[in-house]
Amino acid sequence: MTDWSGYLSLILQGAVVTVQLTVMGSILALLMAFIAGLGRIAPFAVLRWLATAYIEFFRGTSIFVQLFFAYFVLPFAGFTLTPLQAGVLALGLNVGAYAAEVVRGAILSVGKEQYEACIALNLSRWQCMRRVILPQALLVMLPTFGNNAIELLKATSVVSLISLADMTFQANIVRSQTGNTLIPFATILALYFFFAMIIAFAMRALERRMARGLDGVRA
Amino acid sequence: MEWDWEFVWQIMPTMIQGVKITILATILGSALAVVVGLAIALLRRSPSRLVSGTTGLIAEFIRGTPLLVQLYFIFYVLPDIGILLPPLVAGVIGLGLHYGTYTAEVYRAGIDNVPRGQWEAAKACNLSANQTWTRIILPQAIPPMIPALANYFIAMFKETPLLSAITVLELMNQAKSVANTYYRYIEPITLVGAFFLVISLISVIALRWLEHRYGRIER
Amino acid sequence: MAEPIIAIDGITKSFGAFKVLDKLSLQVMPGEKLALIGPSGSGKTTILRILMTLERIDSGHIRIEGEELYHMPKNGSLVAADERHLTRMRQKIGMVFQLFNLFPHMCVLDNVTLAPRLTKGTPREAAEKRAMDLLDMVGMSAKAKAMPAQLSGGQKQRVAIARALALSPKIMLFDEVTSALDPELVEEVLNVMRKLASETDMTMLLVTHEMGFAHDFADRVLFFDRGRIVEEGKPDEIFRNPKQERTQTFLRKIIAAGHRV
Amino acid sequence: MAEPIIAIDGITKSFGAFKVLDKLSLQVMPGEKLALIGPSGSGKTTILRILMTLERIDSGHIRIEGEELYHMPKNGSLVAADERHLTRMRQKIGMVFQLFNLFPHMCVLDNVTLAPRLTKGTPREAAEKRAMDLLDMVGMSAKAKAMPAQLSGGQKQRVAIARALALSPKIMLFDEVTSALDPELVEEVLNVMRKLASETDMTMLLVTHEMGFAHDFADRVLFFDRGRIVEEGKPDEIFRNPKQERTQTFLRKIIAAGHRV
Amino acid sequence: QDNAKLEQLKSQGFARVAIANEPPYTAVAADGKVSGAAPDVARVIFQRLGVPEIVASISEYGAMIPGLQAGRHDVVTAGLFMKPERCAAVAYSEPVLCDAEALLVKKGNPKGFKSYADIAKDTSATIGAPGGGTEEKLALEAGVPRERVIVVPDGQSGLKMVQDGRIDAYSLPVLSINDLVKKANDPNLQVVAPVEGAPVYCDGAAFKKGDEALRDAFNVELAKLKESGEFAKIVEPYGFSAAAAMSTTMEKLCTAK
Ligand SMILES: Nc1ncnc2c1ncn2[C@@H]1O[C@H](COP(=O)(O)OP(=O)(O)OP(=O)(O)O)[C@@H](O)[C@H]1O
Ligand SMILES: Nc1ncnc2c1ncn2[C@@H]1O[C@H](COP(=O)(O)OP(=O)(O)OP(=O)(O)O)[C@@H](O)[C@H]1O
Ligand SMILES: [Mg+2]
Ligand SMILES: [Mg+2]
Repeated sequence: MTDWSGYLSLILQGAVVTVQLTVMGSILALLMAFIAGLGRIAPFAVLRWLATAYIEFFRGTSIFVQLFFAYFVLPFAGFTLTPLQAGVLALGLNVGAYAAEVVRGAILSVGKEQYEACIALNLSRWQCMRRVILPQALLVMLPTFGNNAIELLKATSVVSLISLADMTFQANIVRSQTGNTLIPFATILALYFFFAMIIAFAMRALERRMARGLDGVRA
Repeated sequence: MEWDWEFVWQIMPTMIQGVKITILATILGSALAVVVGLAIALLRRSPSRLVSGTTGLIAEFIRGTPLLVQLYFIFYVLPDIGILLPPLVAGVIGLGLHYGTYTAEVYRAGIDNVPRGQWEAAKACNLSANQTWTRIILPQAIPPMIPALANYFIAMFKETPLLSAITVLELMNQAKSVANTYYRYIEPITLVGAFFLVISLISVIALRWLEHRYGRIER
Repeated sequence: MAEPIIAIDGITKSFGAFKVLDKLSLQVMPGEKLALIGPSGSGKTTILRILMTLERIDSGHIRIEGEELYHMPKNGSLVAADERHLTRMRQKIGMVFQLFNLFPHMCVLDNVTLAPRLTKGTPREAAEKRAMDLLDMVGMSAKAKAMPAQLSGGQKQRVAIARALALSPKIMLFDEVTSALDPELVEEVLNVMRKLASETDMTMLLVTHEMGFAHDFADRVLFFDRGRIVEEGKPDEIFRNPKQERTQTFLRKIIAAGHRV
Repeated sequence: MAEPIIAIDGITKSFGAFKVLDKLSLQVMPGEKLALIGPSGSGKTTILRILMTLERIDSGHIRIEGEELYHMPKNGSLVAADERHLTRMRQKIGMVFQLFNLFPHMCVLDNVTLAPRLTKGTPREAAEKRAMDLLDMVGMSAKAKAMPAQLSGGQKQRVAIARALALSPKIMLFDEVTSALDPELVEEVLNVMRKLASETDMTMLLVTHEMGFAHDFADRVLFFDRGRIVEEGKPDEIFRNPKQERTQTFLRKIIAAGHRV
Repeated sequence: QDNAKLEQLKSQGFARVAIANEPPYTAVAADGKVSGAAPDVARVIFQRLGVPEIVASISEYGAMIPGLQAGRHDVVTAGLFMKPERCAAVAYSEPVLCDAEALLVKKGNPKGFKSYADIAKDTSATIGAPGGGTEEKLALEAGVPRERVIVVPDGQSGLKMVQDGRIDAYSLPVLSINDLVKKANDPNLQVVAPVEGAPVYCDGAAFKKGDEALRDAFNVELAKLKESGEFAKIVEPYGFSAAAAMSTTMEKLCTAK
């Protein structure tokens, strides 16, 4: 009587949307993180100010507000985004603001003496950043980036509130079609956890790869 | 559709009502998270592999899945096994459990950051395990935890709009209800954003102060 | 002949696959001042840490004043020591660390009085009186109310010595107590230790790279290499006339690096 | 008489209210080997860091080979140097740090070739050939592919020296290059520096607490105290027969702490 | 007549409709296909207008009109009942689906509710309704204070909350409640229908103000459909009365007090 396989495929369709949002949101977040993170420590006050404004704004207002804004208010300013675009935009900008602080922190965590070695070797600012500081900072960023990506994955569930058919949204559909609450929610909880584990696992593998031969750098 | 100040003043009392519930939920949720986090941190240090392992897995699971879905679960599934919670209580439990897994990490890091030399000096001074914890380790571990904990409470504050999904009339839900009644989204959603931004900025300033006051112990 | 205060009997200690101490035996008489020298990684620190029970042994026996350190009698047989036994044994031993390990959240005076008050129940007043005497002895009584962060390295180390002395241990362990200090500050700490060596009859074990000081301070010098005692003897014998090839090379290198013997 | 390669003229440097260098003047001739000694905090490191442009001066002038370091001519008057001017001036100067400051994410060879390749555009092959020669000179060619974390302190410091030499500077600055090393490892680094001093005609400024080495190495010794040069002269004069009270006290303390002179 | 909006829909090949997932008005089948009386009618009419497809997105009632204004949907076909305030905000078509209001309560109607006013009188009673829906407004107008009107996100949640005793009554149109109860198959529930004093409402397809030309074209086809009897064939299997929809007009419903 209840067509569970049909409902499962509905949830899997939602899972595809969730994965899409997570991947595209992460890419945008990564981009913003480096732009704003480097902006925060740029030698020009204007850049620092812009980056700070972006970071404080997106960390200060809730993701929900940003989502509703992107979805319901931006159209009045002439930008009509599809729900997916609105979701990616809000998630990416929001998580990007948090990750920007990670980028900044990681860069600052590289000791002053590395900058001094660069000066003593007559490297330019950019050469120093690109060849010496960033490669070391990246390793420090990775674990937190992993956490940020998981936060983003979890945040995708709220796009169901702007009627984007992600996993949580589809679970709600299944629930109203079947009258069963436990099964759809238990299913998506397991799926979310599965995705989170994949992210954590991939990040750890990446970190190990990058840290190869570098033992003791962070100790 | 343009901005209507008169409408803003008209809905202001309703919005303030929502702010109150939002703040109440944050305070209660934070209090619960402090306790839950401590419980998790202690259980994870348990000598029994079974206890520490199971706790670890549960905490990972809670941290790896969206709060929204957990709230649905607590509110709609638990009644099936006879646990019927009022919306605000369910919301506070959801927030407290979810953020408890984060505060547990703060506790762990705080304790791990006390240098090994301190444990050894305590032993060389022949202090008992109890004395070592209360006189040497915790007094050094707790102050740096305070800003980290506060950070999570601010994050929790910004996630309270999720409670609207389980019928708690917090700020976001009030805004939606206003929007539903008057078919205007711009003012209520912008107001929600402004409320969050203002409260967040104030808390960020308070946080900087906390960091300054408790952030590091001079050695 | 008197009983040895420390009797180490064939102890072995490994970290993972790496054997740090290899069937090491050693007897120390009451009041003796011992200097432990040897190359980096030879196990000098490890032996002190084992005596302070900061590290467990894999096999062998250690007796302090005739009593087993890591074992205790129970129902007629020896079993692994429990925390109560260790606490009792630790009363006899004090240790000073390379990096001081002062408690950063307490003032100098509290650092020194904490252990007597908590472990012996000494009343605050008595503990503070004795602490002031000890701080006087190390030349730090003027800084009794200072926090550790406000002190120089040499000052911190002198406070750490006073703290270890506050429990009146019979045995004092010093692990490279000057090697984290600026050269100019080394002397003030060594002066305190000279005074301690000449004025008390405590048994002292000292790990150091300051050969000159080891020479003046010690009754007996032990040269460690790869977890074994390769050579031992009076300071003059070891420094002027080492018998073992390995000792000679080590001393030659150290001298070349500008350290006086 | 030849032109001085470094001419420091009345420079002053403060950190906040604290004056580290006070109207200091100093001339160094090409090929001269200078040792800077003096108590902690006297400004020795600061003067090297100023020459390496890691720190700016508050007033005064520095000329390298007759050319202003911190100023440049523009429209007929001297203005503050821009990044381009500094980059050009820094080509003449190399520095070796107390804590090596190797790039931990690059192998030894890449550490040495990085600067020539990026700043001079030396092709990889040529840069690697020269790097191998330098590593050979410091006895590290066998470890060209190792990562810094796999090296001992002495080995790291020898790589750091090779790295600084790769840019063929006319002036080399050494700031306590052995004081972070285990005593056993000091000698291997000093040997490299001896070789460097005798085989090249580079101008060298050395800050050290190794009085023995300073004595053998330097043509001239400067004794610093509180940001001024209190005494200077040939090593024999300074170490055997210091004229100033302050120099005498300093040397006495150092000797007492077990350092050979 | 120049109808730019319709031309645009024709050229893109589909119209975006907002629905609510509230059977039998609107529903999503297991295969993800959109059905329900309102979208079914809209689909046929759009096909006749030359727009082959409708693309539905599920939305909260409260979000539908703002979404329409923000250009997120071209039309709302969701059982959004006509009321004067709404008529002021959007351009409605002629009536499509008509229904009375119902209350879902525990078996035996323990508190004896017959109207929204009964709930207002009982100071301990709570009522659940969709946020921004007709029922919420009716309850508020009947004098139930805001804090006793619980905004419930969807029908299934409302049913669950009545079962769990979280709310005393849940209000939706009669057919929606009947559908919920049928699915739940729970003997401990009872439906009170129609609610006394609550009018019978009709919905219509709601267009953005400014899209009146499209609305008029929609009306023309709707009238033809009603005429030919096809309309009844679509809505009656869902339980709706075609006669009710044909007996009144948008004009009347929008000016009713
Ligand atoms: N906790 C530990 N885990 C693993 N290996 C250890 C540990 N502690 C010490 N070791 C290893 O044991 C060996 C002996 O260490 P120990 O500290 O006793 O040497 P040491 O003689 O004190 O040397 P140094 O003069 O450098 O202080 C070293 O190779 C060290 O790496
Ligand atoms: N960045 C800085 N900010 C504030 N004070 C500084 C800074 N760098 C150095 N100082 C101070 O300047 C003084 C001189 O420092 P400098 O490092 O030149 O001394 P030094 O002669 O090299 O001493 P040492 O032998 O300990 O290395 C010291 O008192 C130091 O505390
Ligand atoms: Mg050691
Ligand atoms: Mg210095």
